[in-house]
Amino acid sequence: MEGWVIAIIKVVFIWAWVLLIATVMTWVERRGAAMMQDRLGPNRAGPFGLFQPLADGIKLFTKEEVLPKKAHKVLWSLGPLLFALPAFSAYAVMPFGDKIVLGGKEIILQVSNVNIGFLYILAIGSLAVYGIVLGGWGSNNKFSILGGLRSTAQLISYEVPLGLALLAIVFVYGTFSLRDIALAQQGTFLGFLPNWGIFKQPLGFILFMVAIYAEANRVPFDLPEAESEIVAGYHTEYGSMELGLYLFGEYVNLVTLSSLIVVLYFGAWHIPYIDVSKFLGPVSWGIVSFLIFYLKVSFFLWLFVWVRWTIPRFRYDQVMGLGWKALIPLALFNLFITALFIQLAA
Amino acid sequence: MGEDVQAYNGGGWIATKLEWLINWGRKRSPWPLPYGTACCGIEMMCALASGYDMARFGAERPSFSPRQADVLIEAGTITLKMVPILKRIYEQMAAPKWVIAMGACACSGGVFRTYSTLQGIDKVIPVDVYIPGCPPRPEALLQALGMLIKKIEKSHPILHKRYSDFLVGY
Amino acid sequence: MAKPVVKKEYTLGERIYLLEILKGMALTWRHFVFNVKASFRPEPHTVPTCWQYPEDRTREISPIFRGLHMLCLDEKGREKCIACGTCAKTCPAHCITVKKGKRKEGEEDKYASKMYCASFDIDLLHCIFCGFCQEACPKEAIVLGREFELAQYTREECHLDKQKLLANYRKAKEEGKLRPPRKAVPVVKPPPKPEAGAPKTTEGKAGKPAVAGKAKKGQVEVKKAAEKAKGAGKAESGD
Amino acid sequence: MNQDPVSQNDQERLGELVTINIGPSHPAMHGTLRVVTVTDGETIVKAEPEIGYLHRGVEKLGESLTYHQFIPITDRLNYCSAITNNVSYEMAVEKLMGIEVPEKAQLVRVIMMELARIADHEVCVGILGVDLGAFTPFFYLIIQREEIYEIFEWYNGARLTNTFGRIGGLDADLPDDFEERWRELKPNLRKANEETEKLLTHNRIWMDRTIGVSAFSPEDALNWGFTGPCLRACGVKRDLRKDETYCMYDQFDFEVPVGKNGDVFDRYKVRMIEMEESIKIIDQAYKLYKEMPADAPLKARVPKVIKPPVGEVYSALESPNGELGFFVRSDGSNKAYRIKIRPPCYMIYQAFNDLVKGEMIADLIACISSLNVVAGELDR
Amino acid sequence: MDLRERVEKCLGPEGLMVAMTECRGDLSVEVPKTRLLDVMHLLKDTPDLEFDFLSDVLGVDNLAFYEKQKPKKKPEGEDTEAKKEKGPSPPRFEVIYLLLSLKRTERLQVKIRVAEDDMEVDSVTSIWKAANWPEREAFDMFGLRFKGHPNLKRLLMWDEFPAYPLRKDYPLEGRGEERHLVYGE
Repeated sequence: MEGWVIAIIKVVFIWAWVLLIATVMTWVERRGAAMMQDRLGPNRAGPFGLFQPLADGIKLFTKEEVLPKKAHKVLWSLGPLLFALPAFSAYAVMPFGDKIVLGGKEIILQVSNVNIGFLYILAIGSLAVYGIVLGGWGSNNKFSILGGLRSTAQLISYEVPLGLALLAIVFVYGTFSLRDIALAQQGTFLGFLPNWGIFKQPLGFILFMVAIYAEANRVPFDLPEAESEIVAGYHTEYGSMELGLYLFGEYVNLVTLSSLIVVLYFGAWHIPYIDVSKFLGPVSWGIVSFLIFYLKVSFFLWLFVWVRWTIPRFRYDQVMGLGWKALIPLALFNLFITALFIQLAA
Repeated sequence: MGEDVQAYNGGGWIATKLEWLINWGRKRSPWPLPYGTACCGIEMMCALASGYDMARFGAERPSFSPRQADVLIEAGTITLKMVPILKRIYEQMAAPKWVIAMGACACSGGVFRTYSTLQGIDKVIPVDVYIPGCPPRPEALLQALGMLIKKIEKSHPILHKRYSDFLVGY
Repeated sequence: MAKPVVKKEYTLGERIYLLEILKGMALTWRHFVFNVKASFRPEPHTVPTCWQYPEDRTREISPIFRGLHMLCLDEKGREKCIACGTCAKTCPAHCITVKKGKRKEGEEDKYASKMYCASFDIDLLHCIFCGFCQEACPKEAIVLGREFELAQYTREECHLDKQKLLANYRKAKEEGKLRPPRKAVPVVKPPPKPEAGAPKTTEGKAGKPAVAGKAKKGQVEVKKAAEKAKGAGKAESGD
Repeated sequence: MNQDPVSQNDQERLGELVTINIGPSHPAMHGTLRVVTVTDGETIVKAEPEIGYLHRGVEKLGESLTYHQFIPITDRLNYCSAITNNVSYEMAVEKLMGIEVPEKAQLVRVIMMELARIADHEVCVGILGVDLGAFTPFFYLIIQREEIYEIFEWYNGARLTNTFGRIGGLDADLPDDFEERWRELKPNLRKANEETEKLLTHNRIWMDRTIGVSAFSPEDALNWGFTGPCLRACGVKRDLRKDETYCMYDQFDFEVPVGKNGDVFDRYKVRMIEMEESIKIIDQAYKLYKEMPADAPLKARVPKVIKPPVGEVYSALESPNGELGFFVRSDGSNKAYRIKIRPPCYMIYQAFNDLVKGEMIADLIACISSLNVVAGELDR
Repeated sequence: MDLRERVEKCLGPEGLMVAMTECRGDLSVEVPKTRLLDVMHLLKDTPDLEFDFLSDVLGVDNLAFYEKQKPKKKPEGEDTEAKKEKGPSPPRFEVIYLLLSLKRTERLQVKIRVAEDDMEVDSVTSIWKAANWPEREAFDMFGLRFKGHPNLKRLLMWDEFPAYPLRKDYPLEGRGEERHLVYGE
């Protein structure tokens, strides 16, 4: 019973937290972009325009829902749901802090510590593509279907290097559990390097980064919704809250993926060379680890924004070329090297 | 409409607050559909870009898909050949929708009183704000947006017929 | 047909994407930091490249900006317009309508000349703000002011009648936003006859050789509005 | 357009081909362009541009307005660089009347036209960036354009549709503060261009997207009637400013950049270099202008009512897009008998099918923005 | 040798030149309509002419022009015109080709006259592809039919537009074509 209560509290908490981050993220994206472009960005709704996402939400929520005449009704409404839900669900196995000891009870900061968290993430992550494809198909619009098709090809192509990069990480840490990987990144190796994934897998990290940019449909891989080419891609026909789900789901996706980077490559809640947990009590360490974790996550979220407003986007065939001709061989090479090293070390 | 307003005045506290909230959301995020066909399109671009930055009002995301837009900024001449398209775009927009006619051409055809020009888009679609000028300064567009925001503030989304179709349950 | 292209050899830096992307990111970062710092400056003109329009009016509008029309009064507060209709004829958009009125006895303090405009209507929605009317006006009566916030809710409000035009003038005068008088543009001197006339008489075909100068009094002036700074008569005789 | 129907080979596969209608309300179509594409997957089999969505009857209007009244209408042709249109039209009428414009007025015209050229190229490059997904350079460029507009505004009171000049000369002198403004603007312009180059030119994504896309050979380009940056990108060194010099352009020292492949990248690059050259020209022109006496005439002696003799002339100048020509026929009255405008992008855009055939949809967008098709002058 | 003589030398012997006028240095040569393509080939290929670039093609409706010019004295262009076509109605339309020699940077206007009852003109798209849209436009605006044009349909106006708007007898504000499309449901 008690376990249930804690689990539910954790679920609700992290759900709200991710929502909050994603909301703030939309604001950061807009203001950040504006600042990079020598302008101000939304600053009317609330202090610094912080309530802008709220205003957007209210507006989208109260907007008329238009169902295109020839759209496939079921698929059309299924699309946004399938897009937004997996992004949230992936957080179920994501560790977001060390642990809190409350009343002698140890609570790990993770909704559920599944020992095959990796597989779960991969599986759930590839679900999101259905949201896009179904939405694109169901809209009965040529631009939408183009966006959907682009997204399918792109996601499937980049899932391979993503998986291979992840596999190398599994080689290194020898576990499928995200929590174990996070914990294993404490301390140093070779005497001076922090025990982080990025130092053990530098190439793998780059591959992984590129792959998740593609998975998240962000510039330079934002082909599915490439605004100037296919209007708005898969969500061309979506108007009110369905659009909101798509837009919002994208940011939730970003949070999930950024968290994944931090867990796998950036030492989760560890700070190099210092073991903070020694100076703090069990409760405060839990909170601090949580904060450290999200500090790191926010950096990667910012990186998404930063890159987006700096570079142009790829062309469809170039995305495919990059994925199949460059990333996959590199990922295989990386895997091979990793395996070799591990063999040698053993 | 008059009746609606009557009913509104009798509306309770919840309805009032709810309306305030909805109006607030709408006025703070009027996503434009920049339909710039001619010279005014360039000035509209100036208003959207750094110099004046319409994004400050929440009009950040120029949605070229009519389904996602709230404000149709009609900037430029509409020719008779274009009319069906304009009409269609307007019809495709989802319910609370507003139109700003920017520039002389959009308002009245301007100097082009010719065989191929539509003499004012208000012959085809309803217009909320007119901006004279050829082209108007970007400031004038922002002013029009401000006027539109005022108009939105005064609307009654719950009890007003035009906007209430989708909120009938309330 | 697309022709085969000599592909440029990419350098290594270009080849691996990341280097140039990082350079670009450094650039955007500089802008970001600069603007974030700037945005904490006192309101309203924070970021130097962005005018927060309704509050921030620091961007100067040119004194000769062609904005809202006005009908000017002279120093004694009399209407300058003589209802000659030149502006209406010159307007490419045909948006001006002028009706003549004859000054009666005892109205000398209201109208500067014998004729005055009984009504003066401008359809703002048709106007293209080219400034030809003010250029053509022999009395500098109609002037385009600096006012640019012209948006209105209805068509009717965009219609300027005489009262509104005069009110615009009074308002501009109050705010000190009157348009400075136009500077005359120096024109090629007349005396060397052969130069000015030669190409026209020799090459001009049957068409009436375009006579330079010697414009008839009261003729519709489309050109050289510049010359009517103060004494329209003087400029004309000078021609 | 090369209107050969979809070829036999394609016909057999017609089941797989998809017709996509792009525009006229499409983010990359600048409002009024429309391309009906037949695609095989993402590859374009045929792209048929349809124009006329901004056909306002300018030429017909020119027959019912006086010569003077037509000047503001020319503003609305290529609205990105209205001044070039004004000057081109005025030059045509001046040629018809045999008017010699005073040198000082010509210099002011050069200065203003080159400013307009910079403004036009800035929009073009910026939009090209936006259409390829790089938003930021657009904003950097547009700030500088805003400054250019400020100069225009202080010159004669309008930002975009300037109604610059009059037949026979000018209506105003350069404002007194021009020098100061230009001194301020020049480094900023250069900086913005530099930043744009930094963000785009060597970025491999940009290079991949632009190099080799919609390449065109010089022979084809000439046959299709290309002019301006698009022709120069193909490697033909042709610039009316040099070849059929007007407005004292022969006294300035500037380079005419040429490309090699005639692809999007070359067009972009040619435009970037041209901006730099324009800055040089303005400097030189302003120096010459300063040397002129302050009361030097700015306007030729022109009759009050403009009635050119019977005849017809064609006069062209190098607008930012290429050869912008006005054919004016007069019947001796105060209204033109026939005005025909030769818009540069009209000729360029008709080769669109040849330009994008075999490329992908994303390239179509890149191509259309690199051609800088301005609907105002395209449809007239 | 100036351009005028060279053009005369090239076109004269074959009887391809009807008239030649000059206005402010713009040379224009009128040629018989039926032999337009020969003329164009000659002008393009003759070594010291080489008009290899087509700037523009445009139509002119002379309806009002004749009416206006009749009482006045004739400039040289009209002179030949009057001789040739006194009896029946004079050819109403003109098509003007603006040619340019890139090498010599010389311009030449080639003019043909088209009577209202025979509106067929040979298309020059086989020589210059650049003539494609201008010819379509001339068709759109004047109703001139270009023989051999690959795709002769309306360009600027919509396909069903019933009139030719740039003709002089067409009012500026139109005759209310397709207004039902605007005002009606």
